[in-house]
Amino acid sequence: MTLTEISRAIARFLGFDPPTDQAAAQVILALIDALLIFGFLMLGVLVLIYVFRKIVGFIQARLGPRYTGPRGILQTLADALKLLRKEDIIPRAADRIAFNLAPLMVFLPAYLVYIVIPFGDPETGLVVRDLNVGVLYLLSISSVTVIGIVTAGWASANKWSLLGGMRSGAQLISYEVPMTLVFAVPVLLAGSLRLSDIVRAQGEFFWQWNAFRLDFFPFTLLAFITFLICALAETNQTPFDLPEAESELVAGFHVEYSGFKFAIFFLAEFGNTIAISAIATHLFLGGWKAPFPFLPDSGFWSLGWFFFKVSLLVLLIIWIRGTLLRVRIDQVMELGWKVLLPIGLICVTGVGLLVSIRPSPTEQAKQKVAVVSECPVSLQKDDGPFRWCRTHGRT
Amino acid sequence: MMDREKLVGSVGVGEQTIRTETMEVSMGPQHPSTHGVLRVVLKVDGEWIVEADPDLGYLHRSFEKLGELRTYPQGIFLTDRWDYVSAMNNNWVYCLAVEKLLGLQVPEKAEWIRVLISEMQRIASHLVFMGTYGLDVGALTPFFYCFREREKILDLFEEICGARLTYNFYRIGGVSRDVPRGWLDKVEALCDYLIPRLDELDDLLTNNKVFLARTVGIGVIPPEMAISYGLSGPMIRGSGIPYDLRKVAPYSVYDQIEFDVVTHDGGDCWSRTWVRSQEMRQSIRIVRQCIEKLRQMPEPTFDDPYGPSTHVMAKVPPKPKPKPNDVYVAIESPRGELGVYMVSDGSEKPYRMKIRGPAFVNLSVLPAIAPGHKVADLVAIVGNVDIVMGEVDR
Amino acid sequence: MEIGLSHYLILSGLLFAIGIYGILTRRNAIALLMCVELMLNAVNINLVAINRFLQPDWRIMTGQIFAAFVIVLAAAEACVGFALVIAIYRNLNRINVDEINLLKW
Amino acid sequence: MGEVIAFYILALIIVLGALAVVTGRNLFHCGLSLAAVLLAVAGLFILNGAEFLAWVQVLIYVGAVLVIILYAIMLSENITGERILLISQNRGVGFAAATLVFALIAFLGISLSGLLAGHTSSVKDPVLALLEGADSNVIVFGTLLLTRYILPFEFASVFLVIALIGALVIARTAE
Repeated sequence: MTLTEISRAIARFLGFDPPTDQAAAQVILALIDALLIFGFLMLGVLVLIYVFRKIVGFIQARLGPRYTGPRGILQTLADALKLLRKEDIIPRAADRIAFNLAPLMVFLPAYLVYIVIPFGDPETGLVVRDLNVGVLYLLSISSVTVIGIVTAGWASANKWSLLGGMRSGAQLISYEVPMTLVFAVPVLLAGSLRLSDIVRAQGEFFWQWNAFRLDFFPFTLLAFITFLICALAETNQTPFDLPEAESELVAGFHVEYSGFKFAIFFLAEFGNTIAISAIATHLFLGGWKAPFPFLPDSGFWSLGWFFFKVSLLVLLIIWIRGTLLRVRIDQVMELGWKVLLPIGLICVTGVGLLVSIRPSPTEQAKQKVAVVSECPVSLQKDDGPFRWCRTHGRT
Repeated sequence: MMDREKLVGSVGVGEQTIRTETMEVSMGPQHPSTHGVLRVVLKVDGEWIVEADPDLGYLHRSFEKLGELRTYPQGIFLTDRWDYVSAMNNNWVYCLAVEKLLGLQVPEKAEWIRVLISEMQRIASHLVFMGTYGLDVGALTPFFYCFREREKILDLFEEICGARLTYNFYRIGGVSRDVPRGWLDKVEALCDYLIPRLDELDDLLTNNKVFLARTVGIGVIPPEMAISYGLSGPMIRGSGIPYDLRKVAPYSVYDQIEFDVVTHDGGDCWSRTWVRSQEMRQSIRIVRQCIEKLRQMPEPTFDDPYGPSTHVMAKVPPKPKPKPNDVYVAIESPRGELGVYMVSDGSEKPYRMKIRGPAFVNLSVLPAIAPGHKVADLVAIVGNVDIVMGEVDR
Repeated sequence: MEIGLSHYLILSGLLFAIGIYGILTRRNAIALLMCVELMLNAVNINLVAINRFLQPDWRIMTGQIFAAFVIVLAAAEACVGFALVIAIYRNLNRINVDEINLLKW
Repeated sequence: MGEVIAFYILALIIVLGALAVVTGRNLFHCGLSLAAVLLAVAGLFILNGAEFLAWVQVLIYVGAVLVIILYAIMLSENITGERILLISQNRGVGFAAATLVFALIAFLGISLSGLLAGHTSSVKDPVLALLEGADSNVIVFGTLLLTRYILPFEFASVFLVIALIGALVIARTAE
């Protein structure tokens, strides 16, 4: 049962039997895919917020949500409903168009990122579009978030939110640079920008995964750690939660937002947290692979492994959030430009040199990819300018 | 940090000047990290602070005037509301002033109980400081830990006086009740419990690398400045001056107690935080000595857990009328020198009562040290003064 | 109906013309630079479209690479251009290009 | 059919967005319209089979250049919130010039595309040997960039460094 098949089944259920290559049918299928991803995002965020509250509560010697539903699991839902019912306040001095657009501009990238993330083995069809420029797509889409945040800060016509927006923008841009650099490390090792290729290029044992692999030892591990730090900064998690530093900026760029729009910011933030963990999993932690080859990781097992690893990373983020305090804005910038950027450069240079000296890993990866990508020819057809592939197989 | 010169108006570059635009923002009174309703009018140049001007009075309840309208015993409950984080100390300084007007001698057991309670209050107050200061610099978790510890102290207070925040426990001539039986054991157990907790707190907050990065070198007060601004308490001891009223001008039975005055030479926010964290340990030391001493004193004789209050209460008329006089007494509250100047005119109400609030005086140094820092540092500095707005505005 | 090269050429021409109009009518330096970006994008559309329609082998993507260099140029231009704008604004407190005439005499 | 619809939608966004950029009165809205134009142009790139270029466009144009523009707007308008209204001058001249340029380009474009319709380059390119078996836009792009266009590529990096240092020197405040 692949994602495509699920979409098809849903389409059939709706009384629409799509032939394979009709444009309208493609559109309908894409819409169903989009809805599925949206559902996943909502569900994931609901679960994440509940887990987040419970674990942070545990760390902070309190109980977390308890009363709404059994063990408080409906608390997030109740909060969401409360936010939806709240009055939507737009400040009089605000720039209405930009003020209304900004939450959308922050949410859309957080949502669109999921298009290329495989939720498991793409051979099982657990991905919407396994783009051949996947990594670049991720980078470019997430760079759009800055505009939304800056717009939100500016449109609120509030000094604090303006400061928060500019701060956040500066922080996101600064950490995008080392992040882009360390994105290059797995790409170099796999010789492809496609996320599934990057996962396949990593070994069967967990010490052959990009984060822990011994043949590129210091560089890949450094890159992984750098990536994690950048991920914390990109998702505004605790040591770097300056944009919404409540003790200084009150709430940063979304101080004037209420109700539904605030909920969207919230959704985007947690959606980004899941997405960045998923990306880290694919790039550095072997994606959907089991840590040992004798453990099953095909079919829907891959889904399980993927979510297991993503949950571990999310837990790490929550743990950090519960333990650390906030650094100052200039310290954030210093860390980004003076520490992480050189480290990123060192990683890329080191891995690049090693790859060029020892071509074996890339070659092996390529062979492996070649073996795996022997998929049905019907899916490999090149439909004109749309030279990307549907679910699997190389174009 | 930038030089002062750079922060003001425009910067000369050769012939031209580069305009830097300052913007005035109002931090507070509705701001989460101004500890209540402090308003700081900030002139900022980007993130840099050019001028910080505290604007007070949002919580003013005119206690000094209210004190003149009530009889001496009635005035005690007002004191709970000055500095509601360490209400016992306010009780104490008020009672001390009235006792000095009346020339009263407080029973010895009452003195020791007062010291014991007051030191526990100091621990509780510093715990609140550590927790909220952690919040100020962005650490959420220490806040909960500190309040969990403070809660245990408040439980013990509740046992002796029934209240958790506004105790009204110290009375003119003593304390309202003797401590119940077995209470001292609980305090001792609490001391044993607190020591590892304080170490944990130091690991989590005070010695945290990020915390060090946020506080070392921030808001430096040189010793001369500390003296000239009349700072007291941890604010001045953080600048390396061992000024502690318990040592400098011992009141009550502090001259019989062994403890060290904690000082640190850094003069920055971290030094002051460290001083407070060490002071909690000193307070525990004092509490232990008080327990030793109190164990040797007579227990209440009746089975009533609170016992008769005669040996913790001197004979005081219900409406004391001290002779016309004026006194100034001061004690070392968790925030510094808390003083009361009281004038009596022979009636049953004070003629004039003036409160010298330590947080108010300590806050006065803010405009001097804030410029040149960033907005985030201002939060760290304001939080470090450990203000309680109820006492600053009174 | 098929989309041919001429569609793209007309679209890019339109975009370029709009950029020209903006450059001629705007006074604000930032708006001017935005119009330059519009024109650069018009050029990029042309490059990519011509590369696609006139080069049968899709692996020869000279036009796309040229467009990539244009993007690099645009980034550099924006970076320096806006630095200049900010510096001028800080110094003279004005942003309209016809008021910035220090070099005139 | 799909391409036709996509092209017209994108073209509409581009033209309307561009018009908003050159005629809008609120500079910030102009910036947002520019974002729409840039994204739509990226869509056109995808339509033309240039996926890599499209995402580079989003990454650099939207993620970097546009953010610089927005920052410039926020730093140059009074940060305290008073907004500068944009005024256009010389509308007639501008319109005439723009129409002229458009007429020229359109004429040239249509005649050229008619001329070139049947004509395709048939030169055997030596680089093709390197691209034997290449199956993805990215691989071809990268190979070309590092073989035939290596000199411009290196030059571009030097150029970027120069621009970076230049911008820093210009925008820096005093020592």
